[in-house]
Amino acid sequence: MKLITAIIKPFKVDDVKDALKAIGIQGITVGEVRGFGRQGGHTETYRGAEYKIEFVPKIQVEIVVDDGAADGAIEAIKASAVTGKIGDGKIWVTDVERIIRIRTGEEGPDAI
Amino acid sequence: MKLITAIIKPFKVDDVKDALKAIGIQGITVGEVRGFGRQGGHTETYRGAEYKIEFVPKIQVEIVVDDGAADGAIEAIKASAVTGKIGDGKIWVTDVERIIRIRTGEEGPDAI
Amino acid sequence: MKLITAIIKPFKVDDVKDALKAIGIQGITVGEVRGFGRQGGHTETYRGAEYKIEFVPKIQVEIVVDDGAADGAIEAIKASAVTGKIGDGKIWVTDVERIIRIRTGEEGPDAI
Amino acid sequence: MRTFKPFRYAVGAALGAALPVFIATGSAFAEDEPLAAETVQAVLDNIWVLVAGILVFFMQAGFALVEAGLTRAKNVVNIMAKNMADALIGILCFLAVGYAFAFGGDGWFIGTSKFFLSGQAPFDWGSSGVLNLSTSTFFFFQVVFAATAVTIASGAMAERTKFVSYLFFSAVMTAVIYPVVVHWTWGGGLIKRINIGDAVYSDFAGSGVVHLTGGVAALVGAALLGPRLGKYDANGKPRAIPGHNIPFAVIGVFILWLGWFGFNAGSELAADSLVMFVAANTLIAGAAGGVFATATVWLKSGKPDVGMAGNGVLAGLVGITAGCGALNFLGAFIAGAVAGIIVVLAVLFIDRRGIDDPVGAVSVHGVCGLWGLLAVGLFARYDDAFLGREKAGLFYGGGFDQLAVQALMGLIIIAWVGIMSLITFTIIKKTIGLRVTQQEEMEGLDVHEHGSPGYSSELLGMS
Amino acid sequence: MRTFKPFRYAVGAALGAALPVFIATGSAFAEDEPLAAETVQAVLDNIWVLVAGILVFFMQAGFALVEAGLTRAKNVVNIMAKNMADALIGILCFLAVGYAFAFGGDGWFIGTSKFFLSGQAPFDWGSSGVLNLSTSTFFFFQVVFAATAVTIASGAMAERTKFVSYLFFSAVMTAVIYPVVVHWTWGGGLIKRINIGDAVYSDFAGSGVVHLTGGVAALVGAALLGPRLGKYDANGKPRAIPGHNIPFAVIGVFILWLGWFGFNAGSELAADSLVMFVAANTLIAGAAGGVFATATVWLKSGKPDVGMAGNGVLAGLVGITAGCGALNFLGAFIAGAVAGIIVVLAVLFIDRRGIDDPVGAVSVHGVCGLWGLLAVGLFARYDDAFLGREKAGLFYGGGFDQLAVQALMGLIIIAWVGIMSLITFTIIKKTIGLRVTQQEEMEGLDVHEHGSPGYSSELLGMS
Amino acid sequence: MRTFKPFRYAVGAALGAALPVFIATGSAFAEDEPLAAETVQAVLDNIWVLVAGILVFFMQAGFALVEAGLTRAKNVVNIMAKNMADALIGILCFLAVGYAFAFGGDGWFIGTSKFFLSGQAPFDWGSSGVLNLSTSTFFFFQVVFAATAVTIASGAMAERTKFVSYLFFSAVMTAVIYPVVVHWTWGGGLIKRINIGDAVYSDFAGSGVVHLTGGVAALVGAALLGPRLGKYDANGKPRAIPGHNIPFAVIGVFILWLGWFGFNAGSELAADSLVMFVAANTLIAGAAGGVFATATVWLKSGKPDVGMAGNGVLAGLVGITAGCGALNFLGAFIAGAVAGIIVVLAVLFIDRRGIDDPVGAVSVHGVCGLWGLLAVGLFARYDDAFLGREKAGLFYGGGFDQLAVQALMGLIIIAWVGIMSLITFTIIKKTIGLRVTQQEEMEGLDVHEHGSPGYSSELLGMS
Ligand SMILES: Nc1ncnc2c1ncn2[C@@H]1O[C@H](COP(=O)(O)OP(=O)(O)O)[C@@H](O)[C@H]1O
Ligand SMILES: Nc1ncnc2c1ncn2[C@@H]1O[C@H](COP(=O)(O)OP(=O)(O)O)[C@@H](O)[C@H]1O
Ligand SMILES: Nc1ncnc2c1ncn2[C@@H]1O[C@H](COP(=O)(O)OP(=O)(O)O)[C@@H](O)[C@H]1O
Repeated sequence: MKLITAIIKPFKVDDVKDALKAIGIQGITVGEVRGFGRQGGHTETYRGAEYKIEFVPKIQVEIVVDDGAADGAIEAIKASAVTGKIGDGKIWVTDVERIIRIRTGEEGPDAI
Repeated sequence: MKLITAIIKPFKVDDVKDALKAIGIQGITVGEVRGFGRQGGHTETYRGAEYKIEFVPKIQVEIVVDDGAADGAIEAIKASAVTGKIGDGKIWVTDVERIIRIRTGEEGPDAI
Repeated sequence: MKLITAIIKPFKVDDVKDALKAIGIQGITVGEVRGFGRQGGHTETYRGAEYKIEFVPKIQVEIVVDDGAADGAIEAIKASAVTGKIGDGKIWVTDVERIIRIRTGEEGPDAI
Repeated sequence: MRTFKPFRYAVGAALGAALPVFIATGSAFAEDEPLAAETVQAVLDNIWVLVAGILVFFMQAGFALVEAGLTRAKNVVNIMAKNMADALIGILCFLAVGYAFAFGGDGWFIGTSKFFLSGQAPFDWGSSGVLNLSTSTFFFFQVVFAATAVTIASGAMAERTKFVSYLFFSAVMTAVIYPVVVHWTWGGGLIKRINIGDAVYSDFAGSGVVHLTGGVAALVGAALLGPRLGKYDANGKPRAIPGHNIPFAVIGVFILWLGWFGFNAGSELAADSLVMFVAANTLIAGAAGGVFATATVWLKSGKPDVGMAGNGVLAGLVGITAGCGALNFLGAFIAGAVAGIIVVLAVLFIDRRGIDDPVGAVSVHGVCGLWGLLAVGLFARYDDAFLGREKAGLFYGGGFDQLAVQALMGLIIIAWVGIMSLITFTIIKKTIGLRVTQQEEMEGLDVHEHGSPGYSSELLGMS
Repeated sequence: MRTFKPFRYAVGAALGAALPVFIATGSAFAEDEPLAAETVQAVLDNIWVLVAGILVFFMQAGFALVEAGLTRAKNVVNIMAKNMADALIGILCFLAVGYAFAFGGDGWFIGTSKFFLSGQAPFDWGSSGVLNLSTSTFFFFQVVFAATAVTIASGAMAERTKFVSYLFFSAVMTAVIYPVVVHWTWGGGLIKRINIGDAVYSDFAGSGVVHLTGGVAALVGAALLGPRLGKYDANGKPRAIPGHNIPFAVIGVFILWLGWFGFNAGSELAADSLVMFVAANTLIAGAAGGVFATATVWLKSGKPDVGMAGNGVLAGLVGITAGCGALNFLGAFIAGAVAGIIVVLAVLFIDRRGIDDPVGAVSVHGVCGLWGLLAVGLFARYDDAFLGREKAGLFYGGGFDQLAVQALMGLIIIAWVGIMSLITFTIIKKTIGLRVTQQEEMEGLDVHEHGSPGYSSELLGMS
Repeated sequence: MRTFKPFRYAVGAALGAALPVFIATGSAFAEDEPLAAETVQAVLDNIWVLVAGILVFFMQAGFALVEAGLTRAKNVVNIMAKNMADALIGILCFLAVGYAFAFGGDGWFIGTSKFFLSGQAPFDWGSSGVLNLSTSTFFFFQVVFAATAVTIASGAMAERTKFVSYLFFSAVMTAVIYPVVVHWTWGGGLIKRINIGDAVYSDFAGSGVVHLTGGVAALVGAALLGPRLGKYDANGKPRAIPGHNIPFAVIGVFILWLGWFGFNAGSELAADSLVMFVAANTLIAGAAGGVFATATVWLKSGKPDVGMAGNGVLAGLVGITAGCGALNFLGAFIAGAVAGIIVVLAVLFIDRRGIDDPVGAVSVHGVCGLWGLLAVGLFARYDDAFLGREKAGLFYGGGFDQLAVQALMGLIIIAWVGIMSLITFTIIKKTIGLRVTQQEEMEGLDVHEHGSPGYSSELLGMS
């Protein structure tokens, strides 16, 4: 099984969720993060003084999927999260050795 | 070493922490996330209009443990986080290649 | 490629970011977490009653780097995040199988 | 009565002479002459109207909180800035020309003197030409009303209007649009030419003058702007965009209610026995509005939404504003209760019609403002609202005359404010533009328009 | 004095006739007759009491903020909704029957006339039967007191009470329980039959009538409900459940203090020289309460808890409420200081006894309300609180009579309110239920009872 | 007029005797004697000044919100605690000795009687020695001013001052430093000895007495403390530390403005025709300040910062405080507008000079307080501020005398407050220490100084 982690633009979260649902992904975990990257930050002003915000808000999406489903999920995220503008984010994949559903104790693909 | 990631119900966080402490786990990192899964969301109303909340609040627990301690930790989380109701969450395990304690520079099991 | 995860003290986040930038790391994702560890928590009082806070605020830093850049990144984090006091945090490394830049679809080291 | 501060005596002595008192006030009197009770009454009239005006002023904080509470965190600075700026601009514009247009003479359409309050003795009792009120007192009370009228629109136009465009609108509103409506009613304009049979139009504290006016401008503004991004789904079905801070909204409602006691009871423009009666009516109608709105939304959606309950309180208050002197306690209860029901239905209706009004301003002020005017025609019992006769309401045997004249004037206000707002907003749209860019709207107006967010978290906010 | 709005003149002219003024007010006078100073005084009395009542009304916002601040974010809508709803219901119930039970005649137990204010001339000075106050004025002042009394319980019962059950309780409280206590004291009931020696029970502004009454109901409610989930650990040791917004709590305290000047100084029911003295006492006692509570909690826990400091201010205010006219500045200081110490000890004591009172309402209003009654018996110096004699306090040589009658009446109030609350809450418990389900409590009352959370984050809140 | 509560009649009857009325008030009169209009005027004077004082009291909440909003979440409890504690301490210290130092006789330097208000008849009209005000009224009004003066420094010293040290400073400020300045101006001290030509120093409501005093103390405190950690980068360039809650700051500004109507208009210490004029001036100057500050910051930084707009409003208010009776509407507009510009420049200047004033207190109160004094010298038109002559301002042909005496007294205040603050803070620094530890500052004063955070999240907050 694979853990797919995607860093996306916040306003894309619904699109990504819908795209993943559409291909049958049944579980998603998301969190608020902040990212620093090529997009750079932006300048804000407060009481007449400028300051730089380097970390911009992003959403981190995590899904564990069966090996065979990984490519489809990645494509779905790519397609739904892309705007073509800098800062669209990354997807990375790591290997998952075990997965357990707490409620039932099921393990492996059944637990996803 | 293994990284054990658990997605649990928020009000279970103290129980899980106590269970992990009880078996000798000395470090835990937790974060607020939101999850979408079989549990589904729920309907809220605002100013007389309904809307659907699909992401429900969850806590993400991360612990890095020595290979030998992984099973015990998983059992402890399972036992303490379960309610038997849908939405209890998942536990997944990935392999950790290195771990370092920043303070001392120690590496490997000593750093956990 | 490697995913380097560091749990650091909140006020160290700017130092770590600067250190990573200095060695050419171009992307960082950070999130707010809370940690429990050797540092222990502290006692607070509210309306005259004491209670214990076991989870202290931490920042989780995640960077995906090319295999060759991992050691340098780890050193940079270690050097910039250390205070020598208990609670400085951990760094752990996991293997990343794929990484994709959403904007362009680039894969692998180019996508970092 | 001239007064001295303590050191004054000493100063006088030090300088070796009793310093003459230069300023002549209406109530000035020589020390030997006994003070007339009429003079004390004049002081009391002015003090009360000032205190009432101070309460009305505080409604600015109430509007700011209600609007902030019912919108999103990323636009909270913008909402606050608009609520502050429209007050600032409103005060200065009304001082410069608005007061003159409203009270400078009795042509049917518009006043033409007293610009910049020029030539108005600021101190003397009665110098405003209105009862015992001095120019200062009357100006103070009227200018805080103007600030209230303009601020109504900011809620309906929240989360997508360009800041500078809103400022421009605020200036036009307080300089021209609103003052003309005031002139027609309280300034002695149109009202004198419009009567149906015996019935003279009556709007004691401004259901029409202030609230209908503000509500119509709000409607035009919201319609021209279009809905917020994401407010309607692909099928045009409205989606809820929950407000970010409900406690703010509720505290805002309490502050507005507080201010409303000044708004309504101060509109007597004197300290007499009607004042307390008006305050009691204001209390009763607000309570009835809140209870009936809660019940209505509870029945319709299964939940007692507290934001809607707050809207109901405000609706009840708007509903009694015209008739707060003319209706008895029962009438106040009914006017408030009906307003509470109306507001919920109106919010849901307007939402479905594609007009995006985040805080319900059109429903509360516009729809219930009109209802308030009509309520006088239906339930007027007393002649405390300058109706010219007792029992003018339909249900008290007064026939349809009063109702008709109320409706007529309501329509005239709607037409005037509607057309003028349309012109103003259209000019803005064609020139500087009315709406922020899509990116600004998505990322929030706070950072883009005002430089930084309303809620900064230290952790990752700085570098 | 009848007043005209500006256009009025014009209207009269336009209609070709001076319109007769229909309404007869106590202060009406023909234009030729000189105005009597007594009439102006009557106007002033009513204006002052109205202004004081408006300040008391604003205490609703203060209670809402204090209670919201000291509880958790997931229940903030519920707290706000309860604070708004009990005011709305309280106003209507007190209008319907509460006022009648309180002031409708002088039977020893309960009033029996004036339901719905029927037959009461709303305008005339003195028409309420109380000094110069018109029915409108007196009703206004009394009804905002009723809204205050009922809202006290909401804090103690926070975070676990069913909304509809709380509404039911609010209705009973403002319709029956509270009005009867008012009748006994200010309505001329029991008070006339109970005197010990020369000593007549005295409760100037309601340490007993309002605060003890509210506090006892709060205690019964909190006890019957049981503690919040997680409030006590397995060994029954109390655990801290920190409030989610301390600034709210502190601002709430300031608003309450503001309102208290109306509460205490308005209770003179006239504009005279006692009013300012009462206000000064209110200021001093609040300050003393805050300082001594801060010191006490600092000594006991090592930290100057600001929520407790706020409780101390409120305790000081409750402690001076009965004696604000009878105690001199020194007495006010002592009454406040002692209340500040008491409240901290009481909060800790009640917490340990298994009664979960999230905001300290029982300690502030109940315990210190009783203390306020006793303080009159100890320190009464002046006869401004209708004691019938100067120096009635024990420490001024007045002996034990006053202290005894204060204690006696305190016990009677405790008994009455305790029993009535017990009956009311028990009926609710057996029928609709008093407490939300465990799931609702854990996930928060906001979403479950009111439909949506108090603080919505846009990011992940919508779909 | 003695008043009775309703039951009073009955009690009298029950006891078989009309109870004598013991308390003698200035306005007491036998029932048969007709009431003099002068008496009613005295009541009205006192009622108005009390109401004004109540508004001033409420400024505490405004200061707390502005300061909390412009600082960080981790220190919000501390800010709230300081704002509450300095009011509590201020009230008690001013009661004990401050009032005496300010008003206890007319030595040039300091008052020496009336400690603890001893020997002062609390009720009688005029018993304060100031016009018709009773001791209670005058004390009330003065003590809330003292609480205002002390609270100014808390903002400039925010986020790094030890709580106990701040308490100590508050006591010295309200017991000695501030009362002496009051004595010099309103207490009849220095002011009588300092005049240039005809010109007598004039500070109607306290641009100098309150705001300059508070601002100078704030400056000394902020300078001695040093900047917050991270406020300046390695090169000494200031870095922005954004406030955590902008809506708090804006609502705070509205509350302060509300209170300012009491502050300025109440300073007439009587109910007469100047009161409303002063209120109108206060409205105009605040609006002008806000508009011009917004424009200035917009031009300088490209964004209409709303916190700065709020500072501008406050600057305008401070700028008109001395001249609110002497300047006409145009003068008020100019005084406010100039203050609005000054405050923005001053904030940026002070920031660059290494003085870290998180909320701009030095600029708003100190710099614009001085400006307010000078504005009288420039624009004084009327003699309502006890100037001794009309048209004293330079621009009205009054020459330089008035300007010179204003500047002179401004310098004296700066010297006195500067030196005294320096001594006080230095003693504190050498003994208990002025600043928290680096760790406490980084982790927040809330947990370290007060025990727990201002915003608790349930999720991970408890164990
Ligand atoms: N090497 C990396 N490791 C971890 N997160 C990264 C990395 N590079 C980028 N990110 C995350 O992805 C986000 C977008 O990256 P950015 O470089 O700004 O744009 P793009 O992906 O379009 O090139 C960043 O804000 C950061 O959160
Ligand atoms: N495939 C998945 N990948 C990542 N997170 C998941 C996945 N499936 C479930 N989750 C997380 O676990 C939570 C519980 O899952 P859910 O399907 O609702 O219940 P259960 O685990 O009892 O079947 C979800 O809210 C989500 O946060
Ligand atoms: N085994 C672990 N797994 C996950 N996170 C850990 C682990 N051990 C420590 N941490 C994280 O690192 C933080 C610091 O660890 P701690 O033991 O307090 O200090 P130190 O790293 O200096 O020994 C903890 O608060 C926690 O967030």
